[in-house]
Amino acid sequence: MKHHLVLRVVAKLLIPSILLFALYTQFHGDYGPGGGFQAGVIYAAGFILHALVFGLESTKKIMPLWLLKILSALGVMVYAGTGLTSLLLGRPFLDYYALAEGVHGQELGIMLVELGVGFTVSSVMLILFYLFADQGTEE
Amino acid sequence: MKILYLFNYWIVIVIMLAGLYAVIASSNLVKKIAGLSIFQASVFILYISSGKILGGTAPIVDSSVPADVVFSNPLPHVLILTAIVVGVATTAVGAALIIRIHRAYGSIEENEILEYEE
Amino acid sequence: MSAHLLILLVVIPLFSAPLCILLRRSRLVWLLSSLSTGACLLISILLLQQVYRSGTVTYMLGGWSTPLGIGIEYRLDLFAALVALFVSLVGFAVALYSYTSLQKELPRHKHPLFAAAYLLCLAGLLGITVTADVFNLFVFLEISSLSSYALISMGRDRAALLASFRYLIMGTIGATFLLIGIGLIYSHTGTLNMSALQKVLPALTGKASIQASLAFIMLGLAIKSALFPLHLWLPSAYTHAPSAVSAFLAGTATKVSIYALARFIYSVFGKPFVITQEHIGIALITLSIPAMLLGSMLAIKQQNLKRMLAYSSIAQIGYLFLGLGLSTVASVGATITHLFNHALIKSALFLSLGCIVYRTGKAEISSLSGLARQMPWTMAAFTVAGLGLIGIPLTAGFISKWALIRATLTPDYWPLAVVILITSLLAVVYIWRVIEAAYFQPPAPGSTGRTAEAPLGLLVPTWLLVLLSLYFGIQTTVNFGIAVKAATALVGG
Amino acid sequence: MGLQESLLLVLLTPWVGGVLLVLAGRWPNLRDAISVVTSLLLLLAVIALYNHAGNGTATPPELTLFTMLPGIEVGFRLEPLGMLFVVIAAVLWIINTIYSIGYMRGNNEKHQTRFYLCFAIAIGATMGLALSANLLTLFIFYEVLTLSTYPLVTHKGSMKAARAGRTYLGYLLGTSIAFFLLAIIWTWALTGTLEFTPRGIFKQDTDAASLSLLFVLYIFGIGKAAIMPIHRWLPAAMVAPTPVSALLHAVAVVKAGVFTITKVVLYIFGPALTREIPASEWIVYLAGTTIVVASWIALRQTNLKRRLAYSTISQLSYVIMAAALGTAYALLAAALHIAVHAFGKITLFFAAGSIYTATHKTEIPQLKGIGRQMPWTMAAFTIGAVSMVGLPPAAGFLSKWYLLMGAMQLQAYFVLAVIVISTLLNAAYFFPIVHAAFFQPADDDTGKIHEAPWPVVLAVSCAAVLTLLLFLYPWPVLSLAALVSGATP
Repeated sequence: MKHHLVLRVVAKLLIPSILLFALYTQFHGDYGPGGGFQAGVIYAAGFILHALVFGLESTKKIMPLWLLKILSALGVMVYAGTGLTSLLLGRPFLDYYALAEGVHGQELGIMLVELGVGFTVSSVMLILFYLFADQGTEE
Repeated sequence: MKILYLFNYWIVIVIMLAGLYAVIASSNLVKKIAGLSIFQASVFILYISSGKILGGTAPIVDSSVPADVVFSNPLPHVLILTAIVVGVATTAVGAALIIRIHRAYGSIEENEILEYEE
Repeated sequence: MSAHLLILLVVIPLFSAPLCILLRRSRLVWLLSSLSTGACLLISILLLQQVYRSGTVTYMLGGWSTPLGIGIEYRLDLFAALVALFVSLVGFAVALYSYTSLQKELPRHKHPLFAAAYLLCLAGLLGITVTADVFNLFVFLEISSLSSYALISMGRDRAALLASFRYLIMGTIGATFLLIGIGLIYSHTGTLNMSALQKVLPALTGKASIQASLAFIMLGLAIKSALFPLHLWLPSAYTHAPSAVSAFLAGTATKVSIYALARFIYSVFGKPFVITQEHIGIALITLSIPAMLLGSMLAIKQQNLKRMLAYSSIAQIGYLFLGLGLSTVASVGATITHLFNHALIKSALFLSLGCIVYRTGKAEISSLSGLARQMPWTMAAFTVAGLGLIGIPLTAGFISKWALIRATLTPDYWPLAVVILITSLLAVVYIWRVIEAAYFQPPAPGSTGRTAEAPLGLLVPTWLLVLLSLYFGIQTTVNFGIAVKAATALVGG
Repeated sequence: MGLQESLLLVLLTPWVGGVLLVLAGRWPNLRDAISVVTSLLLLLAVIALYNHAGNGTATPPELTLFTMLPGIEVGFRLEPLGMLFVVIAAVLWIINTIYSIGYMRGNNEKHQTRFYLCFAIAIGATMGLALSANLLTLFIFYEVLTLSTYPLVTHKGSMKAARAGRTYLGYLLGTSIAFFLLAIIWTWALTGTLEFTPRGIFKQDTDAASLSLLFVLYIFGIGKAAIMPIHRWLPAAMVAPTPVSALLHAVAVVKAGVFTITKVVLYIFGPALTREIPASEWIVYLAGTTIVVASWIALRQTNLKRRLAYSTISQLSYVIMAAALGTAYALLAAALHIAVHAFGKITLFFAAGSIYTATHKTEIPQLKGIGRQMPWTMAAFTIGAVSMVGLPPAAGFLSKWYLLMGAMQLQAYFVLAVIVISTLLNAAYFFPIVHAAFFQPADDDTGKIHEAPWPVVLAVSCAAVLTLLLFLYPWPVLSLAALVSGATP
């Protein structure tokens, strides 16, 4: 679809705002509706749009598969790591009060956890898209 | 009209049976997975509709919200979000399997594949 | 730290799974998965001791308390501790085994993925045992199921893909039924915590939607635990999966589903509702009889040994449901005992079969001819574990058979003892076919070269389970004593 | 040496010997020497145990290994019947070992190490079975005995042997799992104990129907006793080498069966209760029928070993019949017959094996005139046959005598008739062989036939002499049997 000028221009305009909205959803998640899962999906959608318009290969250059695999694993580890940190600090698993004083601990905890979720969801979504899009030459 | 009053459950039942029918009746693996997704979606609706309280508003607690406001129950949404993730994962795994089945057998029709297996 | 052991049981494998993907080196991955499953084993032993000494252990995730209904509680009683013990035990043995076994079954670059899926599956299964929240149970069930679909699809031949797909369809329908049931309960009670449900539900047993939810949950979990006639996914899934996966799933997956079913019967709905009011017990007994008999008969007919063991599993699942259905302390105790013993025995059988597949590349009974002389240790392991399956004294299988028959010897149910005995006679037939082929038939004319004994990497985990199955046939305080205690706590008097 | 130690020694000697002979497997002479030494050591240990048991110690030695299930221990206890069985098995093992060495070498059998190992395990299992303190322990060793003799039965490795092995295992394992185990668990459910207790463990108020069913389950469950219709495994197992047949028929297996039945009658039901159970009467009839029918079948066999096998089936039912009668004299006869038949039958089998080793003849019509070529063997055969028929001066007379006494006491004319008919049939199928061997000319005198290898002849002669000695000096055995039954001989 590289020859569709309108699409390319619109996509170029849209993709940054999609990503920005994803970030907004991500970091607003601890106060209002939103969160890592939704953000991750939106974030991945931005890249999928990029792939649809500019081709899978060019997207893979920006966001290679190996990086996604690492990111997906990393996300889970951020999540679990947050929980383990509170565990190591002598509080129950995922007890955010252990991370900082009072409400700040809650905010910090939920933000880290959601960040982990966001990483994993966006990268897994993209991995799935990559695999299905090129008929799974890599697994 | 008590029956219509429970319309959400009727919708759930119709969608559920449609999904199950697709899973059972179609020989095409993709259609099976699609049916499975529809089947799961009916359960999502079941959960979400049960969380709705008539006249309830979005459950966002703020200092500006008066104390007598009725909220919808947010918990079913949280639960079903997890279930949706599970459903998406299932669909993804299923789809990935179909791709590999297609590569191994050259078909995604179950009865054709079974013929190859003979 | 000991206060947090409970959650570590789940977190350790859950945390190791992504690490496996990051590590990427086959040997390192294997080391990591062995270490983390070993840690799980250690923790479950410690937990069992703790529970045995000082009663049920509970743990509130994130320190939230339950009243709001959103705190997620983890709870471990004796029953759960016992199940966690054998799951992590089998998990550990199979993790050790998988490195060597996979060399011939899976390209190297897929090993990290395998290990990640394996650890996730283990985390899911262990999660089911420790959670006290019914929705959490569903999530863990799906974690384990999804990863097991992936694991099965890694089998060598393409039939594995189809087997995995069918398992996925059946498993998802089962899980969704479970989800519907949980949803119906929740919409009536507003809680998901098992102990809270146990208090609230008895007052609601007259409601049609609670009865429907019972039906959905029973059906869903019966699919997951492959109760006859919902077992059709099981034989081909076990047949085509990689050897290590067959061993792991045969030992743990269906068992944990049965654990969940028992939980729902006794700790959520309560025996008066399920057994006395709705007669689920009779239904389970009625289905367990054809499961035992047909499972064994089909096992006799199989030429593929993996399939044979899979059908034998269906028969053994019949035993387990029989005990649940009778629903006395003795019978549920027998079920718990058999859960434990059969997990060890069946995994040991599949592992030794894996050794054979590793060397000969086939699991057909015809490829076994005269193998005992070439692979004496492997065949000895198979024989001993097979004797355990039959229920020869001094093996763990004898203890479970003893307990089961003892439980059926009541004025009303004594014919079931006969069914159990017939089933074990049929087990003699299908196990002995293998032994006879391996020990008494001359090597097939086609096989020219000598088949070497399986490498130590396979033999050590196999024999670990075999020896344990002998140990638990002699020293029965864990698998029988604790099981009866757990059943007493579960069924109550 | 304390009592427990000697008990442990008796239990462990065969198995330790088994391990040693596997280690020595590469050097046949050393291996065979170890076999002989082990069997001698076992006899010494048994004699030590016998001395202890005989010197009037009030409490029998006990040994508990571990608790298998709550309330059920795996343990051992010495009592007269067990002692009797241990003595028989230990004595016959020595003879059998010597014989095996001659036979296995004479016939160039393969896998001799496996053979000796399984043999040793089987003997060890017999010791455990004989000395077990409760039914569960007995059951464990019963199954070990079945499994350890399976490789012996299928020793030849041919398809025919495998088929026979299947029959053997199917019958023994099948009946033990389906009936015996059920009976044990049921007993446990009724009484809460499985300990062997004099005068039985059942409470007075146990209903007769359950007891009858249990009794029948025990009789059929103990398939090693080969009562009809579960006797087929015994003729099938005839494909095994002769020492194995001797093991099956004389030393261990079938003896373990009738021993277990006697033990169940004595210590689980108790003789008094046994007499009362309605089923015991039916078992007497069934055993009587088995005796007559098996003898009749034996008469029609032309293969020597098969004829002996059916003879065993009929002789075993003597023990079952005697046990089911349940009177003091009948029980004395049962205990005694276990010993007597063991010695007589081992003589006969050794003789048959000796003929096979020397001439490779297995059919009875081929045996004409063989008495002159193999005088030692056939003389021993004659003594064995006399014992089987139950004539003096062979040991068989003793047990038949006491059984007759027991039957007379009860005025059980059916039993009397059975004994008379079977004695006639026994005579009819054994004496023609003897007659043909000694008094008819051989059909072909072309090949010169020599006696079998000397260990074989030695063992045969020993067995025959022991059969005679048991008649002349029956006291060691008789006193034990008297202790068992409470009858005064």
